[in-house]
Amino acid sequence: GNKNNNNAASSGSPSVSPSASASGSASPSASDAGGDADALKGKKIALIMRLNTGTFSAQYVDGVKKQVEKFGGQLTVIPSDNKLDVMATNLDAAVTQKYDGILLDHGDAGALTAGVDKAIAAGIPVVAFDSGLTNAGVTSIAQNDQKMAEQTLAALSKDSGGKGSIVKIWVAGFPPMESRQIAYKAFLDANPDIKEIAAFGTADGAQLDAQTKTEAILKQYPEKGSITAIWAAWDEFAKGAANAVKQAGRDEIKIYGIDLSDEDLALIQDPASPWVASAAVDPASIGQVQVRYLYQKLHGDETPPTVQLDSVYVSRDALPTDKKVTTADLSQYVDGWGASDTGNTDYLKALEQSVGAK
Amino acid sequence: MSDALALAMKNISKSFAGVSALDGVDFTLRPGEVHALLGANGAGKSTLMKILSGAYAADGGTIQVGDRKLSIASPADAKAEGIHCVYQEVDTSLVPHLTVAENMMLDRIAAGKGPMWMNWGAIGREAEAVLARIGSRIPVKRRADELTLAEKQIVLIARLLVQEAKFVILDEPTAPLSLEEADRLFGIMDELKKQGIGIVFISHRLPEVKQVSDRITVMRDGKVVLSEPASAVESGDIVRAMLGRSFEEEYPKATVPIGETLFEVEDVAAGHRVRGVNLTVRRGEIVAVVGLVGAGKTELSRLLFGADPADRGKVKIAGKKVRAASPADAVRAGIALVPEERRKEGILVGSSVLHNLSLPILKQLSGALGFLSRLSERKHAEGMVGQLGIRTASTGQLVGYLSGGNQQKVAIGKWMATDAEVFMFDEPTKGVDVGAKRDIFRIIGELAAAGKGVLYLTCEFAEALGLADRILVMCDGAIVKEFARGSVTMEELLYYASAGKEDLS
Amino acid sequence: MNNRLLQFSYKYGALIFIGLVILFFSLRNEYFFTYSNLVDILRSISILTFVAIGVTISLTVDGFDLSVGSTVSLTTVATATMMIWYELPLAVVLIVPLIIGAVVGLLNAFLIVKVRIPDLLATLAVMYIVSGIHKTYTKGYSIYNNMQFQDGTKAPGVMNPDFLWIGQGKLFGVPFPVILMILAVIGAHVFLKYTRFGRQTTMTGGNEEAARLSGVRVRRVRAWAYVASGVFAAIGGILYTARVGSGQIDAGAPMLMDAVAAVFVGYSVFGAGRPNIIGTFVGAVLTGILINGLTMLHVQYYTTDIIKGAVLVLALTVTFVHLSRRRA
Amino acid sequence: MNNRLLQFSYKYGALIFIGLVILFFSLRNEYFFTYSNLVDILRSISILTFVAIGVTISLTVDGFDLSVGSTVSLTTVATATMMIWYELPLAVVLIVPLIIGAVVGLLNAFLIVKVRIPDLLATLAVMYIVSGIHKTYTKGYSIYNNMQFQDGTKAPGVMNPDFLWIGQGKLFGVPFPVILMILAVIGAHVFLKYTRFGRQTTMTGGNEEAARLSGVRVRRVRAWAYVASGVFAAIGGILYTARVGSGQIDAGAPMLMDAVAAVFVGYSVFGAGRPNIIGTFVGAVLTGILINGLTMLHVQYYTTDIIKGAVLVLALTVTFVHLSRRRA
Ligand SMILES: Nc1ncnc2c1ncn2[C@@H]1O[C@H](COP(=O)(O)OP(=O)(O)OP(=O)(O)O)[C@@H](O)[C@H]1O
Ligand SMILES: Nc1ncnc2c1ncn2[C@@H]1O[C@H](COP(=O)(O)OP(=O)(O)OP(=O)(O)O)[C@@H](O)[C@H]1O
Ligand SMILES: [Mg+2]
Ligand SMILES: [Mg+2]
Repeated sequence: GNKNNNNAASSGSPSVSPSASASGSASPSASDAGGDADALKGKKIALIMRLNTGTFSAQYVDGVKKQVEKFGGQLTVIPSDNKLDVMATNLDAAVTQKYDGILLDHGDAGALTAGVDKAIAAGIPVVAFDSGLTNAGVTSIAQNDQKMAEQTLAALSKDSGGKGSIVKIWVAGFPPMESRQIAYKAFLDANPDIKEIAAFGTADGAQLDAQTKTEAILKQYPEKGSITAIWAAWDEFAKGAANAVKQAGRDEIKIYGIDLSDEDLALIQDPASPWVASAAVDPASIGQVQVRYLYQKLHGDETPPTVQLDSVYVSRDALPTDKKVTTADLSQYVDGWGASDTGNTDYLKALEQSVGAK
Repeated sequence: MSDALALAMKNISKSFAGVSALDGVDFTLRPGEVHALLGANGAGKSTLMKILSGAYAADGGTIQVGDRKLSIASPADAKAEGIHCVYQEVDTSLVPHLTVAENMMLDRIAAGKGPMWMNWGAIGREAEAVLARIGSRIPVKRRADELTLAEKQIVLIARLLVQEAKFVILDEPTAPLSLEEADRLFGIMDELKKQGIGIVFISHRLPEVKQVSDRITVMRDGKVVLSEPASAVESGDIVRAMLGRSFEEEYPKATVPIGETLFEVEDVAAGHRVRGVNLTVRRGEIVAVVGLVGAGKTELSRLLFGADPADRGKVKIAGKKVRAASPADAVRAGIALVPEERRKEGILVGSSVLHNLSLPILKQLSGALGFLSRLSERKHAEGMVGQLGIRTASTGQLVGYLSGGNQQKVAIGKWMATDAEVFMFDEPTKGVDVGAKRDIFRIIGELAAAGKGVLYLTCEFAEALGLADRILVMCDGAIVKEFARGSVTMEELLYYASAGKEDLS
Repeated sequence: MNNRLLQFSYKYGALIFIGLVILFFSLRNEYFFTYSNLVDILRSISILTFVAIGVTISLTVDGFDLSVGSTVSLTTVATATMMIWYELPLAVVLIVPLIIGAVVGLLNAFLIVKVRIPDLLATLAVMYIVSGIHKTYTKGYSIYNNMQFQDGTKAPGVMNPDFLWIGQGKLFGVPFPVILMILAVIGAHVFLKYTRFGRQTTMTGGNEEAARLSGVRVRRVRAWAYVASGVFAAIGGILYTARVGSGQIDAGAPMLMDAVAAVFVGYSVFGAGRPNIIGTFVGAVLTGILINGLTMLHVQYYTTDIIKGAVLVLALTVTFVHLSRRRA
Repeated sequence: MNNRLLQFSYKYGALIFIGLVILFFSLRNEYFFTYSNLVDILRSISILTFVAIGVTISLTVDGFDLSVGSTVSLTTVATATMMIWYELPLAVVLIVPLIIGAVVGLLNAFLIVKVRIPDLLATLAVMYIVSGIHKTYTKGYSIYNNMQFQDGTKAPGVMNPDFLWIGQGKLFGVPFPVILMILAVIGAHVFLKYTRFGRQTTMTGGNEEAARLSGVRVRRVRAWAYVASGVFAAIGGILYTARVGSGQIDAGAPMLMDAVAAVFVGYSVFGAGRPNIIGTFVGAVLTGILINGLTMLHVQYYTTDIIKGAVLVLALTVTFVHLSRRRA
């Protein structure tokens, strides 16, 4: 699961197109790339995370780690067990311990602003993902949660012919969830023929809880067709709901989720699974992009205050039936997935080559 | 000593869950007197005193000093009136991890009087001074849980001296004390008496009661049945009043043929508490181990039973060596122990009579796959209840609700159906009334007659003299003397128990 | 109050309460009281019940086992990795978690019985250790069919369909986990109540020293209770994996408190005032009914928490007001 | 083993262990033993320490308070909503949470002291209730500056900067929460050790019956202990909000076990074998040092859990092996 705060940062400010930002900063010529590359090698990078469980997080960390290694750096992952105070502390500690650069994953502006200012004052560049930070000098990367919600809801509406009864699985308390709720509400308002017949969800034991409660709702609406679809605002919910629907044999119900990990992709590909589509940003490429911007800052470049990563809609129809796809090769089937060149520059490419050569 | 200052309880009644424990009891305590309160187990003595000291609330009746009515709803109220109590169970009155000094000052700290801040230096000095007054040198900084039972008792009495007590209740204070220590206590009581303090003295030991008290009140079944000046009553009257019938103290040991050697103990030792004990018990024989409190009897029995680890020593039953690393091993080898701390160790107060009685013989009562036969379990329990005369509403009754003597019978009864050959009894009559006592002696006699070996550990010399075929005197962790039945007097036993090895000249 | 009435309310209060709750939900929703919904409820509590039986057994010997939640987590990922990473045969997949549960139980028993660390402290420490181990083992990843490794390779295995049947299949129209659960409840109840070893267990919990001096090998009894607790948690973990079809990280963490709550509600069943298997089962059923019924009434999950807490208070109040009256 | 050595290890083992841990980390990382890092560590444990002091006080009267975590959560959102939803003045924002904490404590006290529900059961029920209340109150939303409501409107307020200073500001170069924490530790310690009421509290925990018979109003003392526990948790909640600058849902949930662990490590400090304030503080410091130091050594976070558990076992082993030797 991923939690960010778009309200303060991304939604308000116009999103910077990746290509624009990349070209804006990619000034150095290839010739001095070699010298730059040496200066950028051997950096100590800290990745401070609010929460590190589940496949989504694991893949994101993986993306960050690989990219840092490609740049010849050394990454320390510092998770905070979903405790914001611990996260703030970890940030302070990273400043004290003089890391060369700091990456933030999720969190909350209130908790991190002071620490980030301290880092910047100490000359340590900070790039944040889904943290809602607006400090001067920070680059905030965000995925567009409202758009992800809109994409899946639009598909739901299309598949159901613009009418039907749906179940929402969602939980408040996490900024990205709350953004998705805004899109959901707008969607219901715009589609009077689509009715919400039940809504539930909890973050505590999310998957099993969603499964148990979906079972209850299926029993309450036993006739085939009485439930058109289930909209799960988080893949953990979708997994649970998919189990319940599948085991109840209610193959007419379709499930739409948000966020995508390899685990989820396998489920979506399974023709027997009711989970048909999801919208997401590739977790690994989020990490990759984040690291690139950090290295731009290390290089001394001006970087944009916000970078909006557009989400991609992934449905079963788009996926092959003959082989298992993973997020790594999903780009072959879904446009705009993975292979993002956002934030890349010539000297970074050179750096990668120079590290790779050894 | 006018009655105007006397403490009077009038028409007190109290019942527990519908069962009447006190029924219209009158009781008066004058300043400067020792008033003995006697009665069989469960007569209601402790309950009456707990009402007086505010631990229980009475259902009806009044308490007054002279004409002034007191309202005692809590221990604090009682203390405000100068009424203090040393309860039967000393451990209920001490805080184990606090120091002696602090335990002595407990009431003062609790009362909310005196300074807000604790001055540990001053408290320690005061505590030392008070202890010195009663001739004790217990270090005031020692933790209460490191004290011996007698030392704990002294701390509690010292606590009374710290207070401005007018009336003092001593609930069976001598039960855990040796004669010597009891004598010292009587000295302290005299001291209190001279200061005009009235004392309620509860005890099951009639001789000492006659020795120290001015007045005697006897209760039976929650009622007062006798209240006279001490000089006006004889022991016989008291016992009759307690039991509602006449009673001759008897030790029903039939002479049974003594068989071959059954139980051999060689050089068993543990630390400084048990220092190399040797003894034998033959079939049909009752061997008493007597000694003052703290002589090491309990510890010895626990070592033989495998309840505590021994440093060294050998134990044989019928010539076969026993390695008792745990009570379970001892039980398998044929040893049974009725421990001293009945409620904590002898029985499970929260379980039924049935379950208590069947615990050591579950194996016999269970069939294939370890399933218990409910029928034979019930039959066994009912048989035992009849055989031992356990007074209980049903076998399903929780043992905690039985009276002390009947609890003890359960603690003994659970061993009766085991294959035990050697029975050890550690102070089985402690806090047991005379009626139940006789039943217990009878059971022990029957065991001997059945060819079992009995080791009877006690600090009641009279019991040993009456019951045992042989008496071993234990002092300071070692057996110092051995006597055959009838070849020794109470005085000799006392001498060896307190003085040790030197021969009487 | 009338004494007979009080006595009655004390013994049957919890059961009557459940009856009323069922009645209420049935009146409010026609689909609540249907065979398939009731069976669903039972299936939904099957994992919880296993964990709670373990907690009941350890509480029976007066030992609180805080480590059951992390044992569920560990066995969940262990089961999943054995199939997905190593493609081991079903028998192994089923036996190894049980062994793991027993080992965790033995570790608890060792610390509590040998080293004599108080139960709450020891099992809290073990909880941390086990929880750390299971995350270290999977490096924080959830385990799913043909999962992707960090190095780009894929796991060879998928969940064994026979295995999934344990969590999802039916026998005679009854979900298999429900059958397992009922067998476990009956088995544990009969064991504690009608066998020698079970009796020794309850007696040890009643007064350890007195039981020891009656010849019961109390250390062994207490050790077995923790082992049983671990093994039941492990069964819970197996069922969990079979039910959700993957090995989720930290799956068991929320289960500890729910299991404890079920056991505590069980205190009030038949006025026992102590841990007992039937009571625990009733407590688990009540939990399941509340979640199912309230979901059908579209009550938000957080409100469910309040209701759960209030029910717990109610049940406990009836029991303990009565118990303390009897004592006074 | 040499008896003196054993005695020594028992009394000072935990402290020496911490010393060694500090030495180890200092040698391995140049930044560890710097003023700013050590101060960071202290600040990181300030919230935990407040919660743990509360747990210590309730454990002192032999009552386990499982509801502290949810009290932290409730006070956190209460504090945040008062500023963000209602723009109330600072004084109110600070006082109301304390009252809430006291009320939760009173509820616990009522159930335990009056209704006589055992502590674990009662506080578990209250934990559910309070946790449900705090989520129902915010409908499950976290509270942040000018937050967006479901109906599209925005909250009028932001966090008061003076309020944030409580969690983030410094006084004489020392973070304010650290100062508060030190004051609280000293205050609670002095209170329990050197005041009459404090001694009554310890006495009640040591032997309730003895205390009662000495005239201590034990019910009142126990009630106050739960109230204190609630109030300390509330202070923890206030600090939490001030530190993170928003009102997070369920913020306190993970704090329960961490606080309990700190208190338990504290059992072994000076060989007390029971809850004590100084020990609790040492336990909290150890937690902070381990997390900080291990992170610097690039130890994976899940391994940290294992180490935390192992340290707990070690500390407890030293204490309880000794205690049981003394007893035997
Ligand atoms: N808390 C209680 N609950 C129920 N019954 C009680 C309670 N305390 C005492 N009783 C009962 O009240 C009666 C009187 O008991 P009490 O302890 O006053 O006797 P006692 O004369 O002190 O006996 P002993 O010589 O054994 O100390 C007994 O039948 C006892 O079982
Ligand atoms: N756990 C212990 N720690 C320290 N000293 C002990 C312990 N248990 C017993 N003692 C001491 O060892 C000595 C022997 O005690 P024991 O209980 O065996 O004596 P006893 O003759 O049975 O007396 P009692 O009549 O009190 O049972 C006493 O001085 C006692 O205080
Ligand atoms: Mg008595
Ligand atoms: Mg003895």
